[in-house]
This record gives sequence, structure tokens and C-alpha cells, in this order.
Amino acid sequence: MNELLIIIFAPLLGGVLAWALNVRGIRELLGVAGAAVPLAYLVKLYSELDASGQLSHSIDFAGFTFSFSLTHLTWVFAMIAGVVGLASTIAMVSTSRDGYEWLFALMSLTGAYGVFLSFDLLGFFIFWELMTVGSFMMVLKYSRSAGLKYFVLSVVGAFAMFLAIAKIYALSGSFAFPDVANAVYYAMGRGDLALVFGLFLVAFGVKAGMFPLHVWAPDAYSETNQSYTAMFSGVLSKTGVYGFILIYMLIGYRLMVEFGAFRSAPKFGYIIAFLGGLTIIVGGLLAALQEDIRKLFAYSSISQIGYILVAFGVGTSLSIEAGIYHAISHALFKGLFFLIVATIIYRTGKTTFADMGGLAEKMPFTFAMAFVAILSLAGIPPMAGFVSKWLIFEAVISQNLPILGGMVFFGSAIGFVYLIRFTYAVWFGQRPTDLDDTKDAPLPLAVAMAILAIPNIVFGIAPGLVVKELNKIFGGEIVTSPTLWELNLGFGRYNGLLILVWLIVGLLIAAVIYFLGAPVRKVPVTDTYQSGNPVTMEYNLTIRRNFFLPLKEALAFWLRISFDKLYRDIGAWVEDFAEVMRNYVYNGNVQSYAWYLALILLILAMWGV
Amino acid sequence: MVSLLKRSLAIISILVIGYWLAQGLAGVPFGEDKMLVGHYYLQHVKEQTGAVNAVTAVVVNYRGLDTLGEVTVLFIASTGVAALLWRKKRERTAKVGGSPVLTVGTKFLVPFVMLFGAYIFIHGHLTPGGGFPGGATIATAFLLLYMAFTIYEIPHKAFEKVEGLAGMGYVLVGLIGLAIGGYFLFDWIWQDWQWGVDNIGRLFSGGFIPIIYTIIGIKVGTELSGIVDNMLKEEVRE
Amino acid sequence: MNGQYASLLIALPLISAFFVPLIKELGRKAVMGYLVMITALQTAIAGWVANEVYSTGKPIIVIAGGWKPPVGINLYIGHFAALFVLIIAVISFFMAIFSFRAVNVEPVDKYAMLFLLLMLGATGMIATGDIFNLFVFMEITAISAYALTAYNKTGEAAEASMKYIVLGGIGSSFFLIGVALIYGATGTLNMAHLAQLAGAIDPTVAQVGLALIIFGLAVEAELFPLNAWAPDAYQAAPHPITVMFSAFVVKAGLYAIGRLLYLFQGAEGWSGLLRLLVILATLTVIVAELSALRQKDAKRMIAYSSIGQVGMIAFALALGTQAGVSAGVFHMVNHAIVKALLFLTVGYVGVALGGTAIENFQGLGKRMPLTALTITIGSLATVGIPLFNIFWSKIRILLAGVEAGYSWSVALILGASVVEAVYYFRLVHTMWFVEGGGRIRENFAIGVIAIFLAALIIVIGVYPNDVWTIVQKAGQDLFNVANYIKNVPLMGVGA
Amino acid sequence: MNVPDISIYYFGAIALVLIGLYAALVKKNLLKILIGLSIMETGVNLLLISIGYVSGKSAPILSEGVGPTQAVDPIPQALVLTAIVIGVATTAMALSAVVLIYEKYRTLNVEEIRRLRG
Amino acid sequence: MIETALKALFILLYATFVGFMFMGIIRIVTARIHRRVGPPIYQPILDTIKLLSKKSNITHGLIYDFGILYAVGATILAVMFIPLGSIGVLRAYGDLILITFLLEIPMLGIMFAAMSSGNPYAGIGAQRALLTLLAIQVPLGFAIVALAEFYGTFSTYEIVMAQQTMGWSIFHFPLLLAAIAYDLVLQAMFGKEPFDIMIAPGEISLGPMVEFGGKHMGLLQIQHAIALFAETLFFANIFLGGGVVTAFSSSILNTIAGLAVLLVKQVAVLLIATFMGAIFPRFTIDQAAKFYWKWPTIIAALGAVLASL
Repeated sequence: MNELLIIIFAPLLGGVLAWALNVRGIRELLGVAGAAVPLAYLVKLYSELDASGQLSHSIDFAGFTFSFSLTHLTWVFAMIAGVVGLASTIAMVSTSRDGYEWLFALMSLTGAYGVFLSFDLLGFFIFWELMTVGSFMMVLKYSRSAGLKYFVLSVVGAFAMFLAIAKIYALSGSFAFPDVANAVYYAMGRGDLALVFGLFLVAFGVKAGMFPLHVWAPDAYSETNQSYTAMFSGVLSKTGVYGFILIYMLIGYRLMVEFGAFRSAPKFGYIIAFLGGLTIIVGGLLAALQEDIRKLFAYSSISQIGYILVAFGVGTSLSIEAGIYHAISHALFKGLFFLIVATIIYRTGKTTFADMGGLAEKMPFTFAMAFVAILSLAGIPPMAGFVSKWLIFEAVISQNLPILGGMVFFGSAIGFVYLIRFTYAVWFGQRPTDLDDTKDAPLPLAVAMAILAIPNIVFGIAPGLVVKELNKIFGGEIVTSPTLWELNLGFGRYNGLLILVWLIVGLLIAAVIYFLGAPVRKVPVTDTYQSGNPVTMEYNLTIRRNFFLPLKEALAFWLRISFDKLYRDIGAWVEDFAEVMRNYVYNGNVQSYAWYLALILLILAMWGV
Repeated sequence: MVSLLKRSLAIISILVIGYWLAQGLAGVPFGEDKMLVGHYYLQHVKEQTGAVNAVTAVVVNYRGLDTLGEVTVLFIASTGVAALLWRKKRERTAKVGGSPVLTVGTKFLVPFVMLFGAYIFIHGHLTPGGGFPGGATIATAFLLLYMAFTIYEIPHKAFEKVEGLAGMGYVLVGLIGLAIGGYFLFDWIWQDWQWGVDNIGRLFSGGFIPIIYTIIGIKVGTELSGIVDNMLKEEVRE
Repeated sequence: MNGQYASLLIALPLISAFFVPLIKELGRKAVMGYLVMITALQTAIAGWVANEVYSTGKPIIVIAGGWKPPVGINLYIGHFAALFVLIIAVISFFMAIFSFRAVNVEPVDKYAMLFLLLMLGATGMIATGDIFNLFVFMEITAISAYALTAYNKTGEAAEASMKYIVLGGIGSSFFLIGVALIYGATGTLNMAHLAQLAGAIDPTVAQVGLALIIFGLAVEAELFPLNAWAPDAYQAAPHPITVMFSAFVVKAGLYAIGRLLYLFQGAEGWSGLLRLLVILATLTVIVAELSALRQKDAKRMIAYSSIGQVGMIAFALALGTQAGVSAGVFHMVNHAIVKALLFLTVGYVGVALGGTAIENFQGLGKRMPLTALTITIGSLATVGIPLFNIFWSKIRILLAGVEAGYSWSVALILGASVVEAVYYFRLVHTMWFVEGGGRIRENFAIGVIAIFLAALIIVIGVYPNDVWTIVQKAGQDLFNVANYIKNVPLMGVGA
Repeated sequence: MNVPDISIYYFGAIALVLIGLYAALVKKNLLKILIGLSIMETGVNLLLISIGYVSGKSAPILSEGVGPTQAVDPIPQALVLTAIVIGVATTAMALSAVVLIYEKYRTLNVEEIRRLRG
Repeated sequence: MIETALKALFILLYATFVGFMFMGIIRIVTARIHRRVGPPIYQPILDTIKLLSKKSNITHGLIYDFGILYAVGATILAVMFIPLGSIGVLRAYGDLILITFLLEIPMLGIMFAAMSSGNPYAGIGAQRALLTLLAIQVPLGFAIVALAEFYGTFSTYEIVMAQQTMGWSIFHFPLLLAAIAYDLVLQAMFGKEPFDIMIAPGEISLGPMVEFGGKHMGLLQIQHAIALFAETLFFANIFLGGGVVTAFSSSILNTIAGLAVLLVKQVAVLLIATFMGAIFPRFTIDQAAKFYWKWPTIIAALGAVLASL
């Protein structure tokens, strides 16, 4: 079944050709083709997958055997990569200038596909590294410090994973998932097991942006081509999430047996869930305090990933299914948000909130897309965001884990808060004079945004579509969905269509009352009730900057603890240590070198005598 | 104060290393017959190589490759010294010549020293010493000339050519051995042509050992004097 | 043409080195042309030998002087030696071409002689089957390296050479004491014969003798405390010579350690020595990578990185398992290619822009695009990015390391390679994303070599199967001492 | 710890080696270090020779009086021949390097010759 | 289909009417506490009709109008979900979390409309409203968690049915804590005195409401009325046992009795809020946030933990 290989390597091939030919028209065409081919194949393979349940393919290469497989789970994740990847590449048509970006963007997409479809640990690791390098080079082009911080953290994660893989390989002698699973189950000691879990936690935590390891995300997401960030945060963070599922698949059962459960959630799962909860809160609060539009959405992306981690941490099949559902909806609305950010930056060239404002009239289409994205991310009922959040709430709270329930609930409000902050600063209020002639989104970006907006609405109203696929992963009827519009969990029911219908009814009633009243007179934005002094264009009164000052004061104590500073200090300390050691060890004096030789002779003598 | 500490530390570490080496050497008692391959050489040296002096047989014939490497090392030394001390224009800066005793003595002695050197490397396979001591004595002859006369210089361009030729000669001998006997550095004179098989112990015996030793003698002589010449000269400051 | 003609591998460079003084007057161009011709010839012979060894599967045993071992000296050109002699020849050929442009300090004929003899020394070290002969060839390599390090005749070059001489001298003296001890205990110098008698040696003598031999070789193979001379020597030597240092001179020392280590498996105290070597190797990697972090000079930085990678090879060889040795050999091959490319290109930048300080590399992407691209490929390969050749050997080493139970050192080595990634990507960033000076025309020949090496890196990276099979054979040749003894036609030499 | 009873020749040889090492470790002047180096080399050569000696036997020149069983081991003597020349070569290279250093640095104190470091 | 439409119409009219009556009650009770007579009970209805019939209305753009419509629509949607005795239209889908969210969404609509007007006071008002929302979210979350864990279900209807057998929630200690916390949260949701910083008339001239006038203000009054009714109804259902009466034979009588019981409970909740509102001065926003994150959160968290044991 070498279609799997085509799916994986098509983007890279497209990227390399695009970099090689580097002609304005052809390069974009190749790039988009590179992203579209895998998606087409995935859709084609769906029927075969339905029939046989798993399509696998293995090749012998460089002395190792690499196996690839497409199961329902990996099909779902691959589809996420496909859809968001395609949207992002279409958007890149307008925002990226040279072949360099096409090559590395599509290389990271190949990495993501490879991670999802590989069925052995070594293949998984290789594509993981490929993805890291691809995304790193995209960031390195814009800023060195952000790039290096991202690279060091993700390479530390990758090497932690490699150490764990090596330890398992030393035990099982092969990399394929089935052998690994039963080798870990039967032969692994308790200490090694804990070490391997810790290493995997670090490795996938870094890529998913879990709380203590999330510091790279804001810089990396903002210091790159914004339409690539849609793929970066939409798809690449999902590889981290997929990794957590891998932990469950490969060593989960043994961890459950070895370390027992804490109130129906496995102990190791509870660690993931708790860190996920912290990620939600930290990500959300920091997002609200940001001044740069890209950073706000970077932190919001981290906070949303926190939800998925909480869902996975709880460990029941319902919560994992809810987590995957949220992974899908997060990929959609986060991808959409970053495309919106890309359009804004592409049109206005501004990135901080202070210089923006009042774009709603000038960019109506983008604002409509933003409105859809806001509803979905904040979790307003008829949207996909709400369904997945609702599933996660139900799953977490029904496992009577009160603290996690509280964290998740708090998270939903934070989402609400920083979105309003974004809306107020960018769309409404007084418009600075230099933004008066901004045009609406260019065609490629508009198409990309549309591609991501539609599923947001569809999956909200008709969650049955998604739930039918997800149930196949777990085999049983985890979430029963009698009709396409309805979900029934036994202790909670949701009906997308009904909510939409009654919302429209409500709106109609309000509209009727509205139009009964007298006609309205359009008044410009500057003519507002100012208790006395009229506001003119020059004197632009707005609190776009430092919108949440009171929140910052309330959280002043917590904001002092910053892991970013901690890692930076460690980096600086390592470099100083290296400097001192180098000048001390290689001090240029041949006599001290002779002393080193004598020292080794002494060691040999001590050893021997 | 620091140097005292350093010295005492050095002494202590030296003693420990010494003790360790001594322990190692205790396992190889002095004076005992520890030979294994050595006996084979002693028994077969006469009929296999025709040399009376077993050491020269081992040096040139049995372990010929070592000596080839050996000659190369010396060649590298002389080239290296020439390369490092190379200046555009160089000349001798000695001011004071040798005293009359030295100048007259050198004029008289140099030919005999050279003859004695030649004797050593020609009789390498019979008497102790071989190409290297012979070459060294020749070099001392040139050194005598340098010390006696302030203006004397060896024709170093010619000497370098001789060095090259001698080296090539040695390798050619080896290659001829390869061509005739099938093995590189094969003693075809003794093994194939069986020359001098009957008169072991006299001059014309020992296969290609005398040939190689003469080549080495000339080469070592020229190289060492080349090194002396390089080290003596100073750069000419314009 | 029976196997014995393989001895031409030794005879050819020697006779052509002696021939150089005769053609000295024909001028610089002639001497350099002659050098290129000889190295091409040597590559041809090495190719023929390698083809011979790998097709028949049996090693070629060159008997010097017709005396079968242990009486005479034999050259054992097995899978490993054939592979590496070919690598030495090819890289010397490339460096001969590079010397055309890079070396313009005056006594060029002396340079040619020393160049050939350095190549000879390394070839001899790898091919020989006799430990004293190994000492002689090691000295040939070392002394020609001393001369070539100081060849530029600047203060720094002389200082670097002096340091190398002092440390190399001490190392070789102790090596000789070790040889004396081993000879005293066994009575023979031939490696195969020694392997047979290894079990019978008196324990303390074996332990002291083996420790001293490995100590002597470790100075040559740049293990941690003993490699203090290496960064200075790499930096001060002329650019082609640095390439030869990092590509095969170090490898010869490492091969010797590997060969002797596995020969004396029978001797006492062997596993203790292995553990010590693993610790030293891990220290080498860490210290070298950390020292390269804040380097001002690109050439010295890559020198440290090369030492770090060499430390990793030593770690692989000292693991004591077949997988470890094969991985180590695979890394030797990859490292030789990548470091040759890096030093070649950085050296060429040094020649073209005067000096290899990091500032000269700013905006290199615009000034010398071809060189910048090849340097980037080289750095990405060294860091161990997938789809490049070092990645495959690095993961094999680390897997073997964990399998052999040294997961702590593997963790430290991984940490060190993170540091390595940081300073290489800093270089890549300075080259491509920082503004630099005007465009500079790049030399054609050097460009072709660089492109060839870069292409080789990517080909091995993308399709490493064939190279892996070759390297596995070479690894077995090094590790499997039993068939080494079987292959060597030992004469029964009773007391 | 039992002091190993090694013969005077071994003791002398090791002593020379260690004296050479001592000079390299402690002496400040570069030339003295090189002298120490050559002492070490002579010590090693002496050790090599004394390894080959068999008490009560004569030099391995198999002229009339000396049969194969009365001769000392020839191999160490052959090795020493090579080792001596290597010692000469190393010392020659070292001295020319020192000449160059003095020409450029105007000092031979090891502490000051530290331009290449870090 | 017709039958649900009629029911929905009845619920809507009943909710609006009772909502306005509640606003009237609040005004009268506060006046009486301040020792004044206070306007007649139907005064809010008159005001709303006056506002709706205003001739000159201004608008700041499409979103300015759509925001108001969305707020009213969402509140109507919320009311439909909450079980009203035996009438409830979408009772079966009345999920705790869904209703809590739906009660918060009108705020989003109003926020959109206010911000698009470009008036700085509206901006500050929006910021304070959001921070209050952030503040109440923690105790609200724990209260909902306590409820869900105690009853093991999220459906409001099942909770009401469970309370018939197990007695009102407030009689069980963990849920009593949750009720107290939820009541404090209601204070802010009603926008009553201690936590109405977001619409403080003095400092930021009614905050988000500053730009609304005429029919927009009228619609907001309707929204406020329905919201009052919905929040008190929700509280009554989940904590005070809801209005399920089966004593009478005919179903009509039962429903009326049920509504009456619910009305009494709703008025009780309203009065508690009004009494608190009349006494306390206005908190500043960070005082409000700090207060909510301290005591109500502890009480609710304790309730949640106890409920989960």
C-alpha cells in the first residue's frame, strides 16, 4: 500500500520542486498541489479503511524495518493535517515570497503526516525531527533568538523521546508498536517505566506546549510567516497531542497496572490532566495581557491545547474521544484565527493592538470569519467549539474530579475574555487615520478562511458526523448520536439543530420588535455621547492599549514567576560555564597539557595497582 | 610557593607512575630468555639471509618495512627542518673560524672519517653497526668542516638530489624484489640468485643487505648534514 | 597481479616523495600538478584493492620480504583497511587540488613531500599487522603532522606544532614502553600472534602494557584530556592539512585503538579499560561541544565539533559490542565526508576573504552562494538532521550505547549534541539572514569538490543501505578477532 | 605494598623516563622540556634493550665463537635502532619549531607562549 | 408542532410579563428600604413602551444593531431550555452547562454592540463586565460541578425530579454551600448593587449602556426582564426543588399551581438579591475580583469536593 508513502512524501516533493523552480506562478501551484495530493488520497482511502479497519505497509531501509499504517485514529489526525495544511498553503500563496518558505513549510507538513502514519517508533522519531527542523527553519528566517529557543526546547524533547525509544529498543529489540507494547508490558522494570513515561511526557509536552514547556510557542508562532502559523499551531501541536495518545496506546496499560488510579483517573493520567489544567489557566490569563495580536493567539492556542490534555489525562474512552473532538475543532478555529491575523497583518502591516482599530467596516468578510471563529473558540452553543468543550466538561466532571472541573470551567471564561479584548482592539472603536484605505482579504486568504470556517459551523450543528468517525476508533458506541444533530451521553444531551432553530426564532422576535420601532439614523463612530467634550479624529480616545490593566495588577504576584526567564537563565548559565571551562581547560600552556597526560597516567596507575 | 607545591605534586605522581611501571616490569624478569620469534631468527639467519650480524638481518631483511619507515622518518625530519627554517636568502654568520689545530686537523682527518663511515655501512652484515651509524659518521665529517671554516657550505641543492635518489634506490630495490620474487622487499639476490651463498662471513654475502645499507648510509649522511646546514644559517635581513 | 601488488599502496607515495627533490626546479605549478597526479594514481590503486577485497570477500595479506608472519611483517588489508585506504586516497586527491589554491607559502616542494608522507603514514597505520610497524607509521604520520602544522611559519603555527610535538613525544614514548612490555611478555610483535597469546600473558603485565599502548594511541586519537593540542593544531595548520587531520589522521589513531582493544580481549583487566575509555569518550564529546559554543573563529569551532564527533566514534568503538563497532565505523565514514566538506569550504572562505573569523561569514549566502549552501548542508548533516548521512550513524551509535547499558553517557551525548545544534545554527543564521558584502567569484575546482561531497552526504542520507552493508563488513573485520587470526598465515614458531 | 624487585637496568631505564617526564612537568624553559623529552626517549630505548638481554649470552653476531643458542635476542636491538632515529627526528623538528617560536615570540618561557588558547 | 409553538409563545409572554413585574418589585422594595414610596409596579413596562416608541433613533452600524438582537435572541433561547413547571419546551435538552453558557451569552451580544459604538466609556464598561464575568466564573464553575457530581446527571429536568424524592438541594450540606456561592454569583449576573461596577452611572455613565437610546434601550429592557426571570427560574429549579405539583386532578390546575410555587420561589430569590443590593456600596473591579476569588470560591470548592466524595 504505497499510497501511504505518497501521502507522506507528496508535500516534501512539492516543497523541493517549488524551491528548485522558484518561479512566481509555478512555485505556488506546486506548493498547493503538494498539500492537496495527500488530502485527496486520504479521502480516497476512506472507503478502503472502512472495509478493512487498518491499511499497513512496511519497507526495509538502512538496516531497519519501517512500517506505516492508517487506522481510524490516524485517519482523523491525518485529515486534520490535510484540511488545515491545505488551507494554510493556499493562504501562503499570498503571504510567502520565496521558495525557502515553501520548502520548509511543506517539509514540516510531511513530518506531521509521517508522525501520524508511522507505525514504528524509529519512523515516528525521524519524521518528528523532520517536522521540527522544517518549522525551525521557518522561524529562523524571521528571528534568531526565537528560532534558537524553539529549536533547543524541541530538540531537548526529541532527544528525550529518543532516549526513551533507545531504552525500549534495548529491551524489545524491535521498534514496531505491537512488539514495543508487549515488551514494555512484560519485561520493563518499574524504574525504567517511570523514566520512559517522564521522557515521553517531556517530549510530547514540548511539542504540544504544555505548561512548563510552553515558552517557545508565543515567540515561534509570532516570528514566522503568519499563514504558516495556521499550520504550525493547527497541525504541529496536534502531533504532540497524538503523542499523548501514543503514551496510552503503548505504555498506558502497564502504567495503569503499575501505578494504579487516583479516583478513577489513572495516576499518570492525572499528572497530564493537572498540567493541562495549569496550561489552560496560564495560557488564557497571559493571552489576555498581550499587546501583540500574534502573541495573543499563540497563548490562546496553548490554553486550548490544555483542554485536550485535561481530556486525555482523565483517561476514560469518553474523555479521550472528547479530547480528539476538541483537537479537531481547535485545529479548525485556531487555523482560522491565524489566517485572520495573517490577513490583518498582510493588509495593515501592523501587529500591535495600539495601532489597529475600527477595521470592521473596512474588512467585512474577514470580520464575518472572525465572528464565526470567536463564537467557536469562546464555545457559544451552535458552534463546533462548544460541542467539544461541552463533551470535555461532561467527561471530566462525570469522573467526579472537582478541581479539574473547576479549572476547565474557568478556562471557558478566559477564552471569552481575551477574544473580546481582540475584538475591541482590532475591529471596533476609533480607526487610526492611516488604516482608512485597507482593503478586504485577498482571494487566496479568503478561500482559505472559508475552507476552515464552514466545518466550524457544520461540526457544531451536526456533531453526529464527527462522533460517528470517533466511535469507530474505540469500536463501541461511546457517544450515542441517534440523529445527525443530536448527542446523547446518558447523563447529558445536546441537539445542535434545535438550538439553531430556537436561536433564529429568538432573533426573529427581537427583529420584529426592532423594526416596529422608528427608522434609525446612521451616525459616524466619532459622534458619541462624551459627557461634554466632543471627540475629534485627532484626539482618539480608546483603551486599546493595556486593556486589562486591573487584571495585570490582580495577577502581579503570579506574573513574576516566568518559566521563560528560567530557561533563558539556564541557557546563559550553560554558555558562561562553557566559556569558563574552555578558558580554564585549554589555557594554552603546554605544561598544563603535559599535566593532563600525567593525570591520565595516574588514573591508569590507580586503576591498575 | 606555587612552584614548590607543583614540584612536590610532580614528584608524588612520578613515584606512583614509577611504582606502577615497576610492577609491570616485575612480570617481565630481567635476563630471562623471553625469546619466541628471536630463537627462529637466530637459528635461521645464516642460511636464510646470509648475514652474520643477526641484528642487521632482522633490521633489513626480516623486518624490512620498519627500516623503510625508518628511512622515511629521517627524510621527513630533514624536509621538515628545511621547510620550517626556509628563508628567501640565508647565509652563514659564523665570525670566528677554527683554531689552526682544528683547521689543519680537519683537512687531514675528513677523508679518513668518511672512509671509516663507508667501512661501517659496507660491512653492516658482518660487524656491528650499519647504514645509520655509518651515515652519522660521514655527517660528522661535514660537521668538522663547518666548525673549522666559516665560509664552508655543503652543496645543499646537490645533497637534496642525492637524498631523493638514495630514497628512490631503496624503494626500487624493494620493487625489484616484488617483480622478481613476488614479495615487496624480497631478498632476490640471496633467495633467487644464491650469490655469495658459499662465502658467509665474508664481504660478498648477506644478499641485498650491503646494497641497502650503502644506500641508507649515503642517505643518512646527506640528510644529517643537510639538517646541520639548515640549523646553522641565519636569515639575511635586507 | 596477485595480492602482493597491494604493497604499491606503501611504495608509490614513498617513491614519489623521494622523486620530488628532482623536479623541484620546474616551479610551483609542476610540483602541485605532480602531487595531484600521484594522489590520483594512489586512488586508482586503492580503488583496485578495495574492489578486490570486497568482491572476493577475503582480505589481502601483503607479506613484506617474503617472510610469513610472525617472522616478517605483514600488511593486513581487510574490509576495514580497504575501505579506509580508499577514503584516505580520495580525500588526499581532493586536498591536492585544494592545495593549488590554498597553499602559497614558499617551499612548496617540501609541502608536497610532507603531504605525500602524511598520506603514507595514515595508510600504513591502517594497513599494518605488526604493533612495532604501527609505531613506526604512527611516528611517520605524527612527525609529518608536526612539520605541516608549523608549515605557515607564523608564531601561532610554531606554537601549535610545539605543543603537538611535546604531547605526541610523551605519548609515543609511553606507547613504546607498552610495546616493550608486551614484547617482553609474549616474545612476538605480530598482531595475530599476539591475539593468540593474549590469554597467556601475566595479568599485571597485560594490564600495564595494554593501558600504556592505549594511552599512547589516545594522544593521537584525541580523547579528552589528551586532545589539548588538537584545536590549536587544526586551527594553525594550512587548510588542506586540517582536512586531512580531521578526515583520516585521527581515524587512523582510532582504528589502532579499536584493533588493539579487540585483539587483547583475552587479556586481564580488559573490561576495566573499556569502561575507562567510555567515560573518557563521553567527556571528550561534552567538553569539545561546550568549548565550541562561544568561538570567535569558525575554523576552531569546527575543529572542536570534529573532536566531539571523534569522541562519539571512540565511544562507539569502546562499547565492546558488534553493533557498537559497526556504528562507530559507519560514523567514521560519514564524519570523514562531512568534516572534509566543512573544513574545505571554511578553509576556502578563509583563503578568499582572508581569515576564518565568524565576521567574515556574515551574509555569505549572497557573497558566495555555492560555498554557503555546502557549509549549510555540512552543518545540518553534523547536527544529525534526518535525510543527512550522520543522522543514521548517530542513532545507531546511541542505540548501541543504550543497549550496552551506558544510558547515562547517551543522555549526556544527546545533551552535547543539542549544544552543537545551537552553535551550528548560529553560523547558518549569520550566513543567510545577516547582511554581508559584495559578491565574490568562486573557484570552479573547489566548487566541484564541494558539490560532490555535499551530494555524497545527501545520497547516503537518503539511501544509506549500500554504505551500511559495506560498513557492517568492515565492522565485523574489526570486531571478529577469531577470523582475523584465521586469515593471517601464521607460521608455527615454537620456542 | 610489596616493592617489586626489578633489576638495576630496569630501574635505571624507568628512572630516566620519569626524570624526562618530571622535566616536562615542571621546567618553565621550553628547551629544558625538549631535553627532558629526549631523556625520556633514551630511557625508553634503554628499557627496550634491557628487555631483550639474556644473562650470560653475547651479542647476536653469529661469528665462529657464538652459536644460535649463545646469542641475545636480536629483535629489541633492531627496534631500538629505529626508535633512536625517531627520537632524533622528533628532536630535530622540535628544535626547528623552537627556533621559529623564539624568532616570533622573543621568549622561551612556556607561560608566555599562550597565544592559541580557549 | 402547533402545540409547542403555543407553549413557546405562552412561556415568552409569561416570562416577559413576570420579568417586568420583577423589575417593578425591585424598584418598589429598594424605595421602601430607602423610606420612600417608589413607582407603581408596572412602571418598567411603561418605560419600555416609551423607549420603543421613540421617533429618532441613532445607530453606529450593523453590528451595533445586530449585537442587541443577538442578546435578546440568546436570552429567549435560554428561557426555552429551563423547565417551567410542566410546560418547558426544550426541557429534555436542558443541560446544566448549556444553560449556564446561554445565560452568559447575552453579555457577549451587548458587549459587541457597545464596543462597536466607539465610545470610550463603552470600552471601559466592556472591560469591567468581562472582568466581573471572569471573577464569577470560578465560584459558578465549582457550584455547577458540585451539582453535577451530587446528582450524577447534567439534565436540569432530572435534577428537579430527583429533588422531589431527595428533598430540595439546599437541605444537603454540599449543595447548600454551592447555593450560597451561586447566590452571590447571581448578584453580579443581575447587575445588582455590590457588583454593578460595569454599569456604574456615576463613573462611566452606565458603561456599555451609554450609547443606547430609544428602541435599542427598549430591547435591552426586555432582555433584562427575561434574563431576570430566567436566572431566578434556573436557581429555583436547581436549588429550590422547582414547581412540580400533582395534587390536583386536572392538568391545567396542576400547571397553574406549579407556576405559582415557582413564582413564590423566584420572588424569594429576587428579594434576597434586592435586599443585599440596597445595603451594600459599589465595589471597584479589582475588589470585586479579589472578593469572588476568595470566599465564594472557597465555599463552592468545598461544596464541590464534598459533593464528589
